[in-house]
Amino acid sequence: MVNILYFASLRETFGQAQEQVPAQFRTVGELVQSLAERGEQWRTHLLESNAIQVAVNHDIAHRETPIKAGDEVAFFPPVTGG
Amino acid sequence: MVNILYFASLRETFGQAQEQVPAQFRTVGELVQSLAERGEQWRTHLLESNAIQVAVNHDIAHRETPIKAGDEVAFFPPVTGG
Amino acid sequence: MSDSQNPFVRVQQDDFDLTTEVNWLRNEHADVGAVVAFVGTVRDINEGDDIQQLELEHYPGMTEKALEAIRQQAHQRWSLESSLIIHRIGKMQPKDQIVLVAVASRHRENAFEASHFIMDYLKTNAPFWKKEWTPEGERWVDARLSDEQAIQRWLKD
Amino acid sequence: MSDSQNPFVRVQQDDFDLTTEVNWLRNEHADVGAVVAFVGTVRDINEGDDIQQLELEHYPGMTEKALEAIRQQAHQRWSLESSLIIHRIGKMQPKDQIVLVAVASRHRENAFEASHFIMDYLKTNAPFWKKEWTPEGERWVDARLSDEQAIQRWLKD
Repeated sequence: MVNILYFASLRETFGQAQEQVPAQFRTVGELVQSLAERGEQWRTHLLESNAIQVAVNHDIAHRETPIKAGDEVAFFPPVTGG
Repeated sequence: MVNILYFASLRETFGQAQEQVPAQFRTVGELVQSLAERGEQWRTHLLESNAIQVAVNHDIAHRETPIKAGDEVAFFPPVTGG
Repeated sequence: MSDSQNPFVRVQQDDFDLTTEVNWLRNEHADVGAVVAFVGTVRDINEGDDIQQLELEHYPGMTEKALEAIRQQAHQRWSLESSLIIHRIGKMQPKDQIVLVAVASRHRENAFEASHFIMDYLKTNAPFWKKEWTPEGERWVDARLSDEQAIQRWLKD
Repeated sequence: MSDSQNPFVRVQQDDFDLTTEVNWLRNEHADVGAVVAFVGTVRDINEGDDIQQLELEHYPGMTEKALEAIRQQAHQRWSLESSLIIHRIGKMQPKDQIVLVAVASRHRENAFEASHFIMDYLKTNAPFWKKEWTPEGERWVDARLSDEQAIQRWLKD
């Protein structure tokens, strides 16, 4: 399985902070494509957004980043701390 | 009279922190010239030093700055605070 | 070393005391001549609206890692004796302290530059998100373009 | 206003508390989002020699005037909410605090720049003189060329 985390506005939009999906995706891009098929909200905020950031195992990642079973994949909007 | 102040290493070199001299000098330059006639130490540290700074009434001054009775003229080495 | 054991990077709900932290930091090393401390605080106005409350969210694990990476970059770039980042999370009120970045060095130039660098990178690279409450309701704070631009100056040198 | 009545410029023998001063400064204005505080401390080594004691001398009246002039320049150049300079005089030991420059502003950029500016000008324009005691005896500290050079960057902009 792959552990997925959603933060801040994404967590509220999707109504969940965390979920597990089967580890059947080779890259972040394939995972995003699959999540986007869930509907309008998912497509808009994950697939079509330029602003969204992805991290795999606490490192900033991109669509080509490979993922494997046991990985933690996090999606979040641009950061606004400090 | 003109009130003269010496600070830091100058005060120690001249062995005095303060003195009063008659207000008979039109400029800082004339005052320095007169003080320099007191001897080697005075000439070296006041007249021939490029580093020495002068203030008249708490404002940085130069050789052409006019002085008059009641003025406070201060001589000091480059500052090293902070 | 787990993140929770790193005393130089702390993400916490509790407030911090400036004197305590700066004294601790500069006593870590004998040869400190300069400390620059940045404190970020909750403003009571943002984008023209009254701010009643602020909430800070973070990504446990990744946030600490990102902050430590920024700190290490600063130590590679400048000659520093020690540095410290404390960032609060949870709910805060106007005037509350949010973040402390403190840098101790022999001479002031390095401390000024490094603390500024750490803050600029923290703003764009550390996973924190702010939500604010105004009289019209709550909203997530948008990332500022000026923060993106601020890190450009560090790429030129 | 006499210098002794200006709470934003203080020349004093007593030590200062960072938390107290920064809280006072930022509570002077509601809309503060950033405070940068610089603390200069007595190093225990200078020019390769052990420092046992330091003594700071100033020019009463002119020093306060020079510090206030530097502070006013900073307020003209940047958008600042408030600023504070405390400089100690008399005898100090290694690790003691010597000087505090604190600047409060809405956004961090101005606070970083202005505090750096004030310190650079204080180093070259405010009448303070340091004497240090080493195992070989006492000596007046020489002005540093690097301090003269530091203010050049502020003349370019």
